[in-house]
Amino acid sequence: MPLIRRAVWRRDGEANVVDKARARAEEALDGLLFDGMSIMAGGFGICGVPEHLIAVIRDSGVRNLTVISNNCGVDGAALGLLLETGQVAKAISSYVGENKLFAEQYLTGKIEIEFNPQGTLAERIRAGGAGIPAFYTRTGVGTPLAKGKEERTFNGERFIMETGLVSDLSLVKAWKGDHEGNLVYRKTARNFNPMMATAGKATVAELEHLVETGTLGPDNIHTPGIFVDRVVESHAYPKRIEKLYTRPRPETAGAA
Amino acid sequence: MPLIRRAVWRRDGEANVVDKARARAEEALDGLLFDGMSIMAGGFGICGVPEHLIAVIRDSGVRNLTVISNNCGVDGAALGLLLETGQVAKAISSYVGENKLFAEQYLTGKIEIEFNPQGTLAERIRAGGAGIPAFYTRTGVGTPLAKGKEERTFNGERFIMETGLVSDLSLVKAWKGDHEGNLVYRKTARNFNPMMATAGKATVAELEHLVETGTLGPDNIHTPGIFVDRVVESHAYPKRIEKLYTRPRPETAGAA
Amino acid sequence: MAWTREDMAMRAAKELKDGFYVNLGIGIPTMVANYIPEGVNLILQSENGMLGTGPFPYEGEADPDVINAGKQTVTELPETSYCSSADSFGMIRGGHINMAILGAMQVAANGDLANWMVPGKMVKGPGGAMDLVAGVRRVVVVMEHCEKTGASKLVTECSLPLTGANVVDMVITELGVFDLARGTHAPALLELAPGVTVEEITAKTQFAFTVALT
Amino acid sequence: MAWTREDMAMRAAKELKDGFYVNLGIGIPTMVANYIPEGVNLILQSENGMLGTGPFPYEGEADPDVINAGKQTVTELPETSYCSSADSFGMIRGGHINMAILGAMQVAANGDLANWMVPGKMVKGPGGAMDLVAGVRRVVVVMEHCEKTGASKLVTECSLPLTGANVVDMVITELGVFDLARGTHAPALLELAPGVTVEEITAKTQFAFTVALT
Repeated sequence: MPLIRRAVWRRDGEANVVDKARARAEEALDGLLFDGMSIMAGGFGICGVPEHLIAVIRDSGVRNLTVISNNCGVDGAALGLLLETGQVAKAISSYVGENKLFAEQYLTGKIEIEFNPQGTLAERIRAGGAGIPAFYTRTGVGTPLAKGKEERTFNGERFIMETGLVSDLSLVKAWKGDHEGNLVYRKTARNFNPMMATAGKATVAELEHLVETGTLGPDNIHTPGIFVDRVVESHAYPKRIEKLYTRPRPETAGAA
Repeated sequence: MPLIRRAVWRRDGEANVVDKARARAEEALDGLLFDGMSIMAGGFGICGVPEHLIAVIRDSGVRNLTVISNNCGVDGAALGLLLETGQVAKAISSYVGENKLFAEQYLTGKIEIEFNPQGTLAERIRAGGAGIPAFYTRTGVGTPLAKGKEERTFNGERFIMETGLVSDLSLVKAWKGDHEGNLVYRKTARNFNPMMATAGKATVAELEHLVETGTLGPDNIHTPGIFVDRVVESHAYPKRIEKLYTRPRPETAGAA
Repeated sequence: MAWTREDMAMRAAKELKDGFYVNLGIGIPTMVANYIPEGVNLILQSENGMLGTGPFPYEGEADPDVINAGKQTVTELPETSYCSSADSFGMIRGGHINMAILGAMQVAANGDLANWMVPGKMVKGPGGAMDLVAGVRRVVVVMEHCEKTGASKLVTECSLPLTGANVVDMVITELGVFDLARGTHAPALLELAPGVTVEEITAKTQFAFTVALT
Repeated sequence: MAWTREDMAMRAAKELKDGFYVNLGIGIPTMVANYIPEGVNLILQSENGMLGTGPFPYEGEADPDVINAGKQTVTELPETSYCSSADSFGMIRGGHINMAILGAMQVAANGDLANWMVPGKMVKGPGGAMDLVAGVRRVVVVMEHCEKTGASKLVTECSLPLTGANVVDMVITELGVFDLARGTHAPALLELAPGVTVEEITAKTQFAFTVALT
């Protein structure tokens, strides 16, 4: 990937901006896809998923993928798209409850699943991005997911060792991003995206809004640009809701 | 400590606010200090240091302290205050270069120092707060700081094991905080404060500004209130600078 | 005569204490939020990265970016903050959450809990449940006493794959309340639902227990 | 005739490549920022939690909350972001920083580096140096060739406590430039400062090296 960045010191703050932004999702993934690769994709259910980038992967036809994602989306959306086309060989996930196709492919042996506890998965990805090859956790001790993992006692308590995870490519979904790749997520759409951004050999971010560099607020940036190679603004965001729950508005609209 | 929080679900967003705020630094530390305790204090040099809380500790006369802090401040400021009074028995730090008294007490055996690489110290504190008893890092491999630490190979590379750190009390310095204990740090005054907030059995935050709950912006909170037991607004903040470097303003005030 | 689902939620709510940070699982545990006692002020955590989870939105006001761990649309409160999944599970694993209330398929006398898979049948994955039972300071299970087949879910030893070993502090079913104390002592029956007898609950409970009705 | 400090900084700056994220140590390394070649766009990291470090402030405009890892007051740029020390060292340890340029007390033929203490004399602590040499992809040392006593700082084996083992890629002194390649091959002399001879640099260098002047 060409890495194009800014001059920052000599020019008294007046930097010559060069740009990580790409005009189309296809461009943002150009040259980054290959058979047998590992791909991390942010999202929790269908919230905070880089859906346009995933569609590009589907259309590319790249195969034999290992996908690392908390869920594999739902039938027909998010990573569910890549299940339909049979592009996924293995998934590292914590939960596949809302995806019949996933469960079916698993039970029939068409796809391998490595189940991780959700917090362990999140921490493994953070560790991978932060150069930590392994860490210990109490999560999963005494369960089938501890099988084959080293167990060790610290201060009289049992822990198991988990390893860091990295990917060939991380796809993240941000609310706003600038031309340097600084990212801000929105509400619970943050979820796995920040850690995945740090753990990709290449990281591409799909943005709802591409903004001018310098407008995000330096104290408010969730993912610094150093972790992001390319960004692309994706239009058409009629966001879907997986489980709409509401309550009736009170008759008397009082203090609420 | 009394933990007083808000009702959040039943009342349609109109919560009955109860308050982690204390009027004075002495109140904020009331009942939390004892001889032989461990104290984490945020800050890098004299930037982002909970100085008023440290002054309360000095005045309390509590002794035989283990302090965990990147630096031990400078002579006469920050944790330097506790060195002058001989209250510190041991320090876990990465750097004591700007503190003559510290170096002197160390060389004469009056104080024990456990040196940690700065990044290892930061990660040990994060691990402590996140329930991770130990992790592996390549930092320090082959150096004297690896002595006595387990070495292990992952993917052909050498790593050493480091353990998580917690404290009896963590003191952090924030720019803004609300009555629930949500905190926001300002610029490089953030440094070690966020991790230390998570690693204290009790955590007290010194604020430049106490603000109304609900005004910090839920996407911008650096330390969620769950980690903070008490907050106190400290007035009188003529911040000091350790090393003032400037450059002359250009004659022609052009594009800059 | 046994407790309804609402009664069970109400009973679980009595376990909540002022100042708690609490994680509620899906199903009956979610309903516990409707019965928080007066004077108990607490904050709900959703492990997908929301601290300070509010009620369901009014009709027409749902925000697709504001969901709880059950993927239900919820709302923000003044004290709400969002964080990454890594930071959220740092709260959980690090012992910062006071209580988790969750469902189960089986609970054993020694505090073992199974709720994430039925081999060969149901594969959903553990989600955040393994982290919650391992990291939260007090774990309360709310569940039906028996399976549809009639088999007791309060078992001598879990036959299903474990979610956590020695993790359950208390079990609340439609028939009563047991103190499991994470297996540090034998199960103790603390309460009976109205009209339920010790004989009836004994017949429907696989594990042995002491009776310590209060 | 040997290089001045400015010359050394200028020579080190030639190692910088377009798109790099770079950490600069205290002293001559800091001066490297003044000599970034035209067309090389990069971002400076300060390990205390600032990505996108700008120049010193104008007189009267220093912000006590904006300092670099040397505790000097600096300024913000449009692309600047701040983070915690844990996140900052995640960047470093995780291999996200392309180059570190730093000073040293001793550098050995095998790429070992010592710069954090002199037993019994100088105790400053490692600061971030151990993390930087262990985690950054390419490590360039800029230092005086000899101590004031005349002893070479380019040694067969470090006598001082190590900061890192097999970590140095290149050494630049006032006399010349060596490729150390982290000890994967013998040191190679790549360049000589004007007027410096191979004989002179050999006399002042403890370790053996090949001559590969370009």
